[in-house]
Amino acid sequence: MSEEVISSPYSVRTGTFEGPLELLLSLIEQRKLFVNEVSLAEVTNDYIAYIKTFSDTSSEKHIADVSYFILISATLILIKSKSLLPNLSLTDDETEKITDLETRLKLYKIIKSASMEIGNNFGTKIIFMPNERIWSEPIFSPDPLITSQNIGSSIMEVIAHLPKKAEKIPEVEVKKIINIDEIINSLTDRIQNAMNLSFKEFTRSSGAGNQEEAKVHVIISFLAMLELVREGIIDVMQNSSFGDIEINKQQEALEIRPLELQN
Amino acid sequence: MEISLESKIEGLLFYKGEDVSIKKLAELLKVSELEIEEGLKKLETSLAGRGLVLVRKNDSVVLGITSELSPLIESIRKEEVTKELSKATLDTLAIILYKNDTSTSSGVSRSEIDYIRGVNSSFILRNLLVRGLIEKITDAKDSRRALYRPTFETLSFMGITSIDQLPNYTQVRTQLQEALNNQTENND
Amino acid sequence: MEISLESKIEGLLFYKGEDVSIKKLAELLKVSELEIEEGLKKLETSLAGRGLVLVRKNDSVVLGITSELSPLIESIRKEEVTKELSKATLDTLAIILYKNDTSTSSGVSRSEIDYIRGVNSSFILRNLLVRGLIEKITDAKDSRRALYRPTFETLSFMGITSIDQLPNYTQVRTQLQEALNNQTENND
Repeated sequence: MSEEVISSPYSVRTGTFEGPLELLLSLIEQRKLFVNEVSLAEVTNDYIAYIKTFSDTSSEKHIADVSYFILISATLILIKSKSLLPNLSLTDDETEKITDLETRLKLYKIIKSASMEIGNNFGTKIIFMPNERIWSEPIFSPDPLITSQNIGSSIMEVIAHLPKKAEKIPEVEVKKIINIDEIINSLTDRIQNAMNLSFKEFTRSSGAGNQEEAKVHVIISFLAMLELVREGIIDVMQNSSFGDIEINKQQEALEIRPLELQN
Repeated sequence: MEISLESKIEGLLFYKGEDVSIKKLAELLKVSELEIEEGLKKLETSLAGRGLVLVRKNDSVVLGITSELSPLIESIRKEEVTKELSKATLDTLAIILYKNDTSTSSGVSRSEIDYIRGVNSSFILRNLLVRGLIEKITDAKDSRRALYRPTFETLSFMGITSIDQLPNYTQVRTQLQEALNNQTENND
Repeated sequence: MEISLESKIEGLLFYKGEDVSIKKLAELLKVSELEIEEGLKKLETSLAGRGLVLVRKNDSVVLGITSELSPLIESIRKEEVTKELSKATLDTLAIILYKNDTSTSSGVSRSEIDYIRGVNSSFILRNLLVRGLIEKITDAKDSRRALYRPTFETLSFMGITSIDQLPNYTQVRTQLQEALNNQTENND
């Protein structure tokens, strides 16, 4: 996986992607790859690098959609881990998630090209419908339903269904969730203090709040750990399936420095 | 394949739904008035026995429905104006009533109604027009824009002499206006 | 002489100026739905090469003006024609168009759309509804579930008279089905 360390030629521009699938498909297509596990593992780092830009910008659109990107990143990290740690065994649920992501990408790819065709044809040749018209003079034909009271309650219902301004997830929350650098640094610190550290212990001590947050935290911690493995700073061992992962500092790693994930 | 002149005239008249002068047809279709005359003759022939007829009035023509269908059309029309108003129709009427500005006697546009309701309202507006519950006027500020407002008869049917007698008038107007302001922001 | 059924249908659709369901046509013209189907086929034939076209979608039909007159009509229209759709809007519309089953009158649910797009589509769906490019119906199988399907407006903007005339319609539908089948196999 040496090509991942050098600066990626497949740079992604911030703000151009509507959703995680569009981003993923674009990363895969830039490399002229098919949609499968191998290509997904290959684009994981660029995907994460893109997500990281969310915490640097305060774009409202990003923040509203960040959770969708994070959800997909969890599956991507599974795929990536599988490719880095061949012994890693996955649960049925996890395998299904991977297959599901592949399917979604395939569906999205088909829709994407169909959508381009639609865009090319939309409005170029229109079958117009006739002008709105009534054929004879209107005859006033009221309905007993038209009373002040009914009209009043109708309008209240209309108002109840008015579009609300999009609710924003507070920016601080998002930053808290996706700050990968911070987690890497914290992991590095802990390795300096103890030669052995259990992954479960690590994620627990990092203090996550609710369950959802904890899940995301585990994902990101795991990702951070894989990054450190890649950098040759730590070794990981999983003694049994579903067992805890043991983290060891590599003897050769002389200096531990904060890592920049985005090369 | 280029379609024939009579087919072009037919399509154009169908779209317009109102009298169009022969001069205007010639201008729009970029042919001479004589050619239009010939086209109209062919159109008349091809319409024979069909559901539509070409009606000539002096120097104008209009596409109409054959008189043989009059009883049918009359019964459809009757059904249109007597059936109970749907909830969606009542909601639309309510928006037009509350958005109507008595002081400036302006109205509300279709796109504003659509935005407030969250769905397209064209068929509903047609039904309200047919029933004489609302009328269509041209926006004084923009002649291309049509506005809708309640008819005088609707107000008197409801027993109100001015719009602000509607329940929660001021409050409702403020809320509707806020929603429309949001729309403008979102479109930026 | 009694005029033919297809001429009656033509006159009726002309009067309405909006889509009418086959069921409604049968009711108004006092014939069976099967006879209406036959009448529509004959009408389609007699309209070939003419200024009007019959547009069909699910169980409804509407008369429109042939797309060959599109530039002309556009030039005389008062209202501007908005043709710009964002990338996200096009994706959403494509899902609704290609996943729509023409044989049944069902549609696509929001969760199916979100699943393929990977993001929440409610804002885009609302915009499409307001623009009249999609409509919301209730799932016949589950009344709490809303389904979305294309409107006549969408067909008309694409210049087609039925959904299966969409670019690569059959091919895209097959591909979508295959992608879904693969998943089921893998999970077995």
